[in-house]
Amino acid sequence: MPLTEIGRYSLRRLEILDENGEVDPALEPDLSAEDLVKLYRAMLLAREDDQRMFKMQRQGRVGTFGPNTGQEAAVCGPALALSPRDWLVGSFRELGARLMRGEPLTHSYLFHNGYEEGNVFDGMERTLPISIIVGAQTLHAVGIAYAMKYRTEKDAAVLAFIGDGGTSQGDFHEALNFASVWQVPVVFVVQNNGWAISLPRSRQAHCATLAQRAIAYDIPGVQVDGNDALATYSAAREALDRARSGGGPSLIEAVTYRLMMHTTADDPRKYRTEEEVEQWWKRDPIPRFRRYLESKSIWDDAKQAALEAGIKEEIDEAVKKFESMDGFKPDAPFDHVFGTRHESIEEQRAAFLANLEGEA
Amino acid sequence: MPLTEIGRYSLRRLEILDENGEVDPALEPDLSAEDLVKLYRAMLLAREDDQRMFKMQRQGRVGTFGPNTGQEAAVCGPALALSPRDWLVGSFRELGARLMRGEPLTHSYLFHNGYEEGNVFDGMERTLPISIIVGAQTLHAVGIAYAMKYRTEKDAAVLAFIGDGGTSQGDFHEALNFASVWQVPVVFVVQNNGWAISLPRSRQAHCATLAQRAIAYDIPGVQVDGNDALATYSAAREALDRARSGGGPSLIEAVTYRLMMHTTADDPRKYRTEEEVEQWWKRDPIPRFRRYLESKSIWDDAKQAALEAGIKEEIDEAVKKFESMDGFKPDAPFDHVFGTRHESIEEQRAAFLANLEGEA
Amino acid sequence: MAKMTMVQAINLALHEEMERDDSVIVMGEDVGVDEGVFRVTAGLHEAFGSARVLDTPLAESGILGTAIGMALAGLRPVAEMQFSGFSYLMFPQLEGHGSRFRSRTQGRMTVPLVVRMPYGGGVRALEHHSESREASYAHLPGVKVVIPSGPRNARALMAAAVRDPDPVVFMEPKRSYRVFREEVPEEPEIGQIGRARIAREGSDLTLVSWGAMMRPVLHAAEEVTSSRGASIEVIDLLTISPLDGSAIARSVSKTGRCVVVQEAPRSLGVASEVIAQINDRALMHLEAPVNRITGYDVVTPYFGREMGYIPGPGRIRRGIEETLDF
Amino acid sequence: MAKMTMVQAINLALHEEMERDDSVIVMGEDVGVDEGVFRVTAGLHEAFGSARVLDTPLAESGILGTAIGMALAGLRPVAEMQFSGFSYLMFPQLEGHGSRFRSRTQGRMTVPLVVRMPYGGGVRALEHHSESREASYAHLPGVKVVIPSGPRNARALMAAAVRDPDPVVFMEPKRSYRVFREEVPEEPEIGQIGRARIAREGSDLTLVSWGAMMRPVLHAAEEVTSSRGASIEVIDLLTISPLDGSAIARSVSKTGRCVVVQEAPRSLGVASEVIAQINDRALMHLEAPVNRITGYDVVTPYFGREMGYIPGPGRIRRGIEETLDF
Ligand SMILES: Cc1ncc(C[n+]2csc(CCOP(=O)(O)OP(=O)(O)O)c2C)c(N)n1
Ligand SMILES: Cc1ncc(C[n+]2csc(CCOP(=O)(O)OP(=O)(O)O)c2C)c(N)n1
Ligand SMILES: [Mg+2]
Ligand SMILES: [Mg+2]
Repeated sequence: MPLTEIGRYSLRRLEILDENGEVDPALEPDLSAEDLVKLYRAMLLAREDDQRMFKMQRQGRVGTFGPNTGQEAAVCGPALALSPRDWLVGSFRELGARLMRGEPLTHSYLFHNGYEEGNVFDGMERTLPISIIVGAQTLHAVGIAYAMKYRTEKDAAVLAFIGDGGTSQGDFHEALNFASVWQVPVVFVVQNNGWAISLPRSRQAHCATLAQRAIAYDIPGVQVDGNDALATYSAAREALDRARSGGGPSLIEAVTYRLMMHTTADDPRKYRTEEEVEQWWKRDPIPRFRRYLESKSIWDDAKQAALEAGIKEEIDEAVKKFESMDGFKPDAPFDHVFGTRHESIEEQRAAFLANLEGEA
Repeated sequence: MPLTEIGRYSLRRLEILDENGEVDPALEPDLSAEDLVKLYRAMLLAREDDQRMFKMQRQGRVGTFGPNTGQEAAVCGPALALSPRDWLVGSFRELGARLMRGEPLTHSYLFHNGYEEGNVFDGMERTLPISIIVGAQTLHAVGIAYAMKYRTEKDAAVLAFIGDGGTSQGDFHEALNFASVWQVPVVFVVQNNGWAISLPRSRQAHCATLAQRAIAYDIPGVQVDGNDALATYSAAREALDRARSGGGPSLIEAVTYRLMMHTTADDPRKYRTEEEVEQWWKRDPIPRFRRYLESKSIWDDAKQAALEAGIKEEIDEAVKKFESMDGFKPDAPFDHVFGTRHESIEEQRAAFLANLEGEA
Repeated sequence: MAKMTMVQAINLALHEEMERDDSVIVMGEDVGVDEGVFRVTAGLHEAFGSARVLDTPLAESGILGTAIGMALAGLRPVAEMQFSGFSYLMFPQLEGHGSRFRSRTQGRMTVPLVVRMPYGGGVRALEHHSESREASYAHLPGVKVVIPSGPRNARALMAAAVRDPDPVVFMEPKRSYRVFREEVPEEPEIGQIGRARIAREGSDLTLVSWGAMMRPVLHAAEEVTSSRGASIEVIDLLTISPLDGSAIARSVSKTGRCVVVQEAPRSLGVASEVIAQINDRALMHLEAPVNRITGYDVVTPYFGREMGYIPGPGRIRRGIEETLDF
Repeated sequence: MAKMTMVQAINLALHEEMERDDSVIVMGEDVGVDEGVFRVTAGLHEAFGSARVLDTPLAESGILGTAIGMALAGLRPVAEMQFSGFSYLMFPQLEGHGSRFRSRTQGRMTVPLVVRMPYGGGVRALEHHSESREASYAHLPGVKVVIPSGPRNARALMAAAVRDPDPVVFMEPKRSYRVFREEVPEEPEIGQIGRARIAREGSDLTLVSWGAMMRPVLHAAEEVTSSRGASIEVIDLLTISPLDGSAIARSVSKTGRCVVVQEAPRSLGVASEVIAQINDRALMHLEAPVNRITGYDVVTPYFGREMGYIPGPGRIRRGIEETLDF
């Protein structure tokens, strides 16, 4: 059918640091050695903590959790671009970013052991807790960004994470639409890790990329190599800067891979091949970043050894601290159902406590 | 940021019959005189029935309804492309299409007077009733299309309507995504009539067109002049043919205008100017189609007079028939809550009937 | 003092609260320039502008989801659902997040917001425009559900809801929007969420209801009083959750007889909970079964049939008489 | 006869129904290749292929909305919600459409589908994975809500649900998925939706419950019987809507005492409706208030605290004793 062209769109992909640690100098971000090491440390800490939690889970010392192994660059790169005045609105697979925001290691143990206390820490004001209902958090991010715009808060923005599976949810569409209509400072990062439990990305959505969803809302969108921490940082940095200066929302698709199981309750051998996983281990974001640091002479084996030892010690201590915690107030849920006092709740608290005594 | 281009998209708009009734011969669809007259008659009937219902509503003879005046081409053009084996899944502003599917005139009076009987007619099997929850029906359309594919029903497809406001709903996104992942035979027509009650299209969505939403799902999308019945027919015809032959879903944005109020309960003077409405009256789909018919020597004043008289008579009779209807079974809701018999429902029916007697 | 309809009274409360506190913002479909399809937000857009009186895209989950974000960031959004029949689209946001941030963070993050929605039948509206589904919200821990019955309490409770630290579902009986006027004091009044009101004192029977049913209920109470001299106490629940069980129990302990009138379908409605509360707190005072007069467990009929399905004064009166005669 | 877990028994019913009728299809997140996160759909993908055992995108409204379309077009979809905590996303589709097509078209268009969902606590799962919110669905006219309690009735009721002409919400108590086995007959059994079951006969007290609570309930009944020789009748509701009120009333009329045990929060739960039914049908037989032993009206705690919030055998036993001693 011959017709008039009324729109033309282009989509791009950003890669800076390749699988061998070679950097494209034209695209290399201007990061201080300190920041680079901070980013590297964050990725390694997230990896090591994941591995420790995995062991603890297998020993029955924490409950089910979803490892972020393999996705450290997709998570920590954007988090490095955050200022304390920005908000972080995560889903459930951004351990690295949470730790960078000041969440203590103990807290993910607590959370995954069934305690709300795991969500509560000093400095949490602009970091939302883990959000389990897939997709819902993206709307909270847009609302927060609206509040910033309403209060004419300058130089701050919201960074929101979601998975490739999450892009199928209606809430994600509504979030993108509200954000673009309102032109509020929010950056959406889709961690496309190839899978939503057992569903491969290709059957989650028919589009060639998830970044092209941005076109539907006329907002900037880009795909990045999600295992390239320089690319994830740069893309997020650019989008956050734009957002902070009134340029509205953006969408970043970070193409990465979940190297471990969906959660510790999952067995990925049921739905994917060892070969596929092998291929992705070769693209592991951490060794390539180490090679980059080494090539810049910021890093060497001694520093690596010291870092590993330091991280191990930090985790050991956190685990010890966590395992000595007790005194979880049994009737805390009654304290926090409402911010006001109600007779019916207090009556039920009394019944609950009386029953506890009955059990004792 | 210099990057690799990984995608390139183009969007087009189709116009065939302009506001003056001039046709682009290269694009003119190959429709028989009979079909052209059928389409014209359908548009005129929808218009006249709207006007009659409006009067009846003002006289308290039917309840609130949403007129389709101005949108007849957006509605009837695609409906002309339907075969009886196709499904029609409408929203609430497709009177013309419903009538073309064999719904009697009486039925919209019944429906808008508060009777489910308005949804029940011979030949209704593949025409879903009016759907009021904005957006929801698009998912039903995809499910029906899936059933067709599952049953390898050939040469049939589903045509689904939604409004510009409806595109903001999560369900619409989920429908487009499921349809594209499943590659099922469904065609979505967005009747972009410029307004969702008081919200202009420009504040409903930030994108320049609604057709570009198709890019997000890698499905064919096109914008058409929604007041050009040849364009709406042609675009729907092409998309339905593609769907019927296994080519999957499509999205059509028909740009039209709601010339009257949102519903009879609405006062559009609160939110839009007379001038805007005037402008759009000039683009009225019906006179331009009449001029086209005349230019093809299919039509003349005598035929017009006969058609108008015929339509008036048809509507008169339908109104008379509707107004003589009675005997609406008071306890019908108890008959249709479940397809199985349940004691609790029958107990409540008995109480209901006893109460009716008490009132008498 | 001025005589006002419920629409005007809620509108007054919104004006007052927005003037008092610039963190209060109003949002929803058509609440701005159009002033709401029922004109509840009349004048707000003009007075406070489009950043505080926000016409949103047509997406209820989007409205509540972003309102939750705003509340987390320190605003106090008052979000409108155009009709309660569309509000289920935001149920997941309310159930999953609005109601949980406080407990999830042990009080460190809170969601002070109001979701307003017209609900209930009797206005000859299309499908999905006349349901009464307050029970679905009242079963959610962490959410308060308020249902005013008249202009004065609507204004006071709306002010309370806006100032409340928790998410409040504020259900407005649309049938009562304009049918009567009441004196509403000049000075702001702040209602108390969680408290029922004795709308009429009496000693022979307790009549419990809420929302639009209060009008036929009070009418029936008058009728029975004048026809046979029975003394009927009427309780207007006002808050559905948390329910004021002790107010109900006190009255029933005194009267020994109770009729509950509910517009919603019968099973699992608020009337069931009222009966359960009486069972828990005052069963041994009952001289007759509690009589629940409710809608039926059928899909809400289109409006041609709806009036037979909503309790009316005749049915309520007969119910009272049966219970008195038991 | 074979001893099976509930997971195996539901799986058996799905195999049988799919073999019997090629309009039955299974759909949801991870139900295909992965065979469901609880393996309820084990073997189906292999046996029936990916057009009948359909891994869907991650969108619950999409799943139910398309299932409704399929049902309208003659299929019988069995849609899984991975956990009931995510099912509210499809509540609008069920409330607005699944439950209404029959009444909307006076029986000309129907929606025969099943929505399966694991629900309830006690498995140390993350937030949103342990709620018990059956009341939200049971308050919807036009929807049936079935909750099996053991392998045998689960298999029979699943077969009935698949064959039922209406939308059936089939809530599977995940805590009972694998903890015990039961003999399940070779031949298909078809349960009866709408009927409660006397799980244990008795004459001194009626104990009413459903789902995962049936295990501690039966345990407590045994204990009290052996400790003090009381004869306890136990009713397993099996269908929550439409509720078998007359079965409850018959039993309570006989025993005069009743305890209802519910995992869900207290207010507006199914226990309230059970009490209301007793009020309507058997109040004058009661020798004590009905004792409702329920969860509390707090946001479901994370699993570190959940066990204190779910009724356990001790609390149930004490409840029975109190009611016997009243
Ligand atoms: C609304 C909702 N549906 C289902 C689930 C169960 N679930 C948890 S994670 C997950 C897959 C998520 O995939 P994706 O968004 O790609 O994130 P990833 O797990 O890969 O990080 C599913 C289905 C959920 N948490 N929320
Ligand atoms: C889910 C939902 N929300 C709100 C409404 C109320 N409502 C009815 S029509 C309408 C506007 C629809 O706009 P659009 O989709 O553009 O269709 P149009 O009315 O212009 O034909 C609104 C808000 C509804 N019916 N359903
Ligand atoms: Mg993923
Ligand atoms: Mg429109």
